[in-house]
Amino acid sequence: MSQAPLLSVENLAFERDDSCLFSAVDFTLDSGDVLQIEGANGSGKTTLLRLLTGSLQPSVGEISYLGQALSECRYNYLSDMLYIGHQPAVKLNLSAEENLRWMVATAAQSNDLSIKDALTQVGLAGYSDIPCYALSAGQHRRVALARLLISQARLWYLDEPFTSIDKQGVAFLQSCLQQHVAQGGAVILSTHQDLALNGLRKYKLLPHIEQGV
Amino acid sequence: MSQAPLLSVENLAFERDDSCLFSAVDFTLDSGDVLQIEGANGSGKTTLLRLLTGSLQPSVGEISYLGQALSECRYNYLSDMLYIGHQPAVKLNLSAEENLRWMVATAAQSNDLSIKDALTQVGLAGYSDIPCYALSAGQHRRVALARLLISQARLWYLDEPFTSIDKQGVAFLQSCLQQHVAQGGAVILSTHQDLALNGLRKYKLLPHIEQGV
Amino acid sequence: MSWLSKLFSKLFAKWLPNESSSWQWFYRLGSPKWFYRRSGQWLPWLSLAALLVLATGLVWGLAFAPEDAKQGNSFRIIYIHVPAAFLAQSGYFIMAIAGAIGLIWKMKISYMVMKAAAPIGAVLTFVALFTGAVWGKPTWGAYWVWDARITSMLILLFLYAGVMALQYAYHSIDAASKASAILALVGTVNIPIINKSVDWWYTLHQPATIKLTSAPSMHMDMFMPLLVMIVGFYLFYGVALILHTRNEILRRERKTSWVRELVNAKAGL
Amino acid sequence: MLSSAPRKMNSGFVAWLRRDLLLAYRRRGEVASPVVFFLMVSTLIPLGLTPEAAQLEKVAAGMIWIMALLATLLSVDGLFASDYHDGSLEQMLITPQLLPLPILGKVTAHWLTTGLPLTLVSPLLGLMLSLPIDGYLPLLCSLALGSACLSLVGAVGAALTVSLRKGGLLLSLLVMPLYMPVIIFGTATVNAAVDGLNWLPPLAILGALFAASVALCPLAAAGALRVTASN
Amino acid sequence: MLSSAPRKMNSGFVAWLRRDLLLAYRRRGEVASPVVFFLMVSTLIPLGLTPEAAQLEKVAAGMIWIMALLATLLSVDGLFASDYHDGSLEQMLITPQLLPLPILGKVTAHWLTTGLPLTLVSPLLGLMLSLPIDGYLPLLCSLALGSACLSLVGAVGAALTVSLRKGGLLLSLLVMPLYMPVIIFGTATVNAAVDGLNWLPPLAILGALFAASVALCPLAAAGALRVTASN
Ligand code: HEM
Ligand SMILES: Nc1ncnc2c1ncn2[C@@H]1O[C@H](COP(=O)(O)OP(=O)(O)OP(=O)(O)O)[C@@H](O)[C@H]1O
Ligand SMILES: Nc1ncnc2c1ncn2[C@@H]1O[C@H](COP(=O)(O)OP(=O)(O)OP(=O)(O)O)[C@@H](O)[C@H]1O
Ligand SMILES: [Mg+2]
Ligand SMILES: [Mg+2]
Repeated sequence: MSQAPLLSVENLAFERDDSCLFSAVDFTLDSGDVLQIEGANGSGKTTLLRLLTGSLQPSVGEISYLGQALSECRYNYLSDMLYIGHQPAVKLNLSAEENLRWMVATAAQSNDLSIKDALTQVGLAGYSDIPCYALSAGQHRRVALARLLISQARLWYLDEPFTSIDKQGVAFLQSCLQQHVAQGGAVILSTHQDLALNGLRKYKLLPHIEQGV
Repeated sequence: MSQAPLLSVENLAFERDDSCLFSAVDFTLDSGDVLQIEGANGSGKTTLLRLLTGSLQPSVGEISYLGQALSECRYNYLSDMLYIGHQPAVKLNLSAEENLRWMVATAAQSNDLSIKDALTQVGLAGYSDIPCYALSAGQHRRVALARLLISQARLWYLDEPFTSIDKQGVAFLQSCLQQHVAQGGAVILSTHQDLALNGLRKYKLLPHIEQGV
Repeated sequence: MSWLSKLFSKLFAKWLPNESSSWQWFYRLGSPKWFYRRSGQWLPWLSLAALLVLATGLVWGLAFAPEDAKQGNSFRIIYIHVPAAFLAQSGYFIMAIAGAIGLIWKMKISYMVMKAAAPIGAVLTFVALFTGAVWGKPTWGAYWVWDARITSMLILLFLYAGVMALQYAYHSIDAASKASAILALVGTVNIPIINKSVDWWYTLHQPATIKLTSAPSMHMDMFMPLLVMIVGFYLFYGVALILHTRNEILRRERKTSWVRELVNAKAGL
Repeated sequence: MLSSAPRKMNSGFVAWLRRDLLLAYRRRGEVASPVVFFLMVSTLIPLGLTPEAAQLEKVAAGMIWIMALLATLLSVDGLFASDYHDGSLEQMLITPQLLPLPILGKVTAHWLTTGLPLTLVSPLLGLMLSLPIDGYLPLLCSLALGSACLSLVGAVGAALTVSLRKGGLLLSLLVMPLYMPVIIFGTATVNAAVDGLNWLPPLAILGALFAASVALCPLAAAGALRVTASN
Repeated sequence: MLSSAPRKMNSGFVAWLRRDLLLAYRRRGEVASPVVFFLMVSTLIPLGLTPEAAQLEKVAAGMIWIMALLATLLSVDGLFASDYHDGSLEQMLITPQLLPLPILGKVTAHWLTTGLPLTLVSPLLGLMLSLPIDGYLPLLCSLALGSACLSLVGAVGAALTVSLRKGGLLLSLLVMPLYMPVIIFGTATVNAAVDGLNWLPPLAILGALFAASVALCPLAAAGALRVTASN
């Protein structure tokens, strides 16, 4: 039945103000895959992820979800997707728990794990009532990462999720990803660190080379 | 003559709102040292660095610079110090060059490297005129790191300087640190990554354990 | 705004242009290159016409039209004042329509027209305000009074200023075009409301002491030159708009091969 | 299994409304918080203009309206700004819900924390500025409706300028002209009542303005946010 | 060798002044917008109050002063906010220079981008609000001095509230009374001139207020910033 891959990206190119950032990006993603986007600073990893979330429009090429072009299955696609960017969308004046409650409330779907449990698992057990401006950099990111535990989305797009996270946290996060793909999900992430994940695939983003004059 | 170490930290403790974050922090730093502060998220690395810069006041203990208590040599100490925190103090509306020019203008001293050269060395050659909000996460941090190349300060305090920086950048930054200590400087940095530096020392920040009742 | 264009194309599918139909000119118009070439052919004729009509109107109005019984010669400001006020108002709608076309059909050229129309409209509004103020001193004894029409003209100036400021504020051309098109559209919805409310405000607060609208029905000899001037201003507006748009085309398309060829050809001459 | 859970039917309206109210509650007490601002400025008016009741009375309605407008303008500037900076706005744009609904939620929260308190304290200000007694009810009604219009129109301006990192001045340039009808009919309502005339017609017009704003402004703001986000 | 280079003698005043001016300039569509803002607010006044010249004349000076105050309040709130969020403020606090100097640099930049443009367009506003001709010169002089006081005092309030996410209300209410003398003597200067009296005495008092603010406000703001930063 499901011949079509979960996500397929064909010949994608993006240009901003007449200069092309990358072109001919091609890959497919199936359930169970973890795809790491590699590339130097400024090579366009964040831009690629934002193209995938639909925040930006590609100049050329097509992204399709389960065989359908994004524009035709916007609602389903966005419901099945979770994106955590450089800016983790954590409100400084709210506590970790309030932040998470709001994130869950706006999400299309979530599982039964309670918010308290999720916060405990990411190591914020005693911190759930403290306003987030009083959290350390790593704790701040952990609030956003707790969303992963509650999410039911199949596609996770994570932009440098390991930023500011300590070693133990990195290991925990990797086991989370592993579990997610084991359940049939898929992950695209960008990071400069080396990961130890089964079935990890890499995609190297190369700068666009101007052809002709 | 210079018996006194560059920096010495004695029995430092910090408490906030009646709860003690860490206590009995003791170390000395000499020219040529690179000290890596280790510790889990929320263990107080950033807090310790901010104590060292004088932004926060310790509850107990003393920090001395060249044998003098900080309060007695504030001007000299602050002139000899450079701090780059989680927030890199890069103005989004200014270009990289303008940002750096301002940073140099407010610094007590700087060497002869031109701003353009510094930006080229950190890999921002073509980007110096673009407003910083149009830079990628890593490029954004690189603007702040370019300060290191221009600075004449002896003491560098760097809070997770490798955040968002790609592998090549991390290697370059490490060589910078190496060169700085070779010239008689000293570095204290916090990071969760493993570093490959000669003469690297580590200080593990342990949570304060309540004694007695 | 994709949902908007989708909704639009669903609702008006029947009448919408599509490439196979006789609407081809519409699509060709969307091509900056085509527009540049064509407008280059129109421009001399249009400029000539504008020049002739404006000259006729000015000479007629300033030299031959009879002096006003009450105001003497100062009334001749009307030949600038009224056409400028006219054009300032229609100019806003031209700008907004161009913006709407851009949003709905994603046509590049209409964004350029929109951008070009804003400063022209703002200048005309300013001219209307300025000539009005100069005229006000001899007739009303004050440069500025809070009359309904004058106020709505001032607000129009602010609307223009907003669109222009937004154009310049954005870094990305695409975002600038779309954002100012949205603002221009919101403004169009508001212009009638603003005009109505200012009228209401005026009549509510103050008995009619001086009123622009109740200018006594003009003598034919004074009115004809005015009419000529208005036509002249329209032609002039057209010329200015085309010139501005052409400029904008060159600026935005400077990297395309046809503009390079054009520049090379000019340089070679 | 992933994705097998039934999708929640939520529009995002309530979630965003609740969150913004909570945030406002956390930040009660800032200088620029509209009510504080409102009260402070109205103590300055007698100082700057005239302390005479007879004179104040004439300008009372107008002054209260001008202040309401400025207070809205002042606060609507931040409607999307902090969300833009911390990434929440991007999250809002990629939710599957219809974008105008979360926006309406945010605008409602904004009105509940600026327009409504202003409306509620307006009798007090009326007292301070010697507003005649007949003016109170019309003032309340017109402020309630009018300040909602101001929040809605302001949201469009805020959406257009959010990614520009500019102060409120550009925003005020964009929306102030659009505010003019509201202030005209707002003061007209109060003045009509004070002069003993029928104040329902101008109020009805304010109602119509409000209806139009509710229908159109969230759409326009949604379009504007999409544009700015792709920046 | 490190640290062997001679230390630059710089106070930080110029560096921060230049940076903030540059930032203001970068918000390009913005350079003109304080002016446009004042023009627009002064359009609101006749709309809200009355279009009659005879009436407007009486409130003109007071209204222009209230606008100056609003514009200052509106913009001074962000004086340290963005620096606080992006870490620049922390850098400022750990420079060896005397803290009041960089602060004075920032305040000067603020005045140059709000108070000064307002002063320069005030004759135009006077025209629109039918201010009698005798009032123009006193208006210019008093605004120039008074708006500088407003910026300086506002900086203290901004410093107090920048990181206090709670409890800023009380402190900012403390700043507000300091605005009152400025607005009282500001309007007094203009009104004295319009009434044909000697307008130099109130202006002299403004001058004294200004001198006191220059001396004290940067110190107070520096103290406030140190407190907030150690938070
Ligand atoms: C700054 C001041 C003024 C402004 C902004 C202004 C604005 C306008 C506007 C918007 C129109 C309408 C054009 C149209 O029909 O679309 C107009 C028409 C006109 N204005 Fe002025 N005006 C000003 C001062 C004056 C003065 C001082 C006079 C002379 C007494 C004057 C005489 C007229 C006349 C006679 C018309 C044509 C009336 C008609 O046919 O409707 N205006 N003005
Ligand atoms: N808003 C913007 N406007 C213009 N150019 C931009 C904008 N954002 C990013 N860019 C440019 O696009 C390029 C790619 O940026 P992107 O953020 O995608 O890089 P990245 O691969 O994520 O880098 P990093 O590893 O540093 O996060 C960069 O050269 C950057 O300068
Ligand atoms: N402004 C503040 N107010 C109150 N508590 C704070 C504040 N900042 C940090 N804390 C608390 O102090 C502790 C130490 O924070 P700090 O930022 O120093 O940690 P860190 O070691 O730098 O962590 P990370 O690796 O995540 O950066 C944390 O538990 C945090 O919750
Ligand atoms: Mg990135
Ligand atoms: Mg830290």
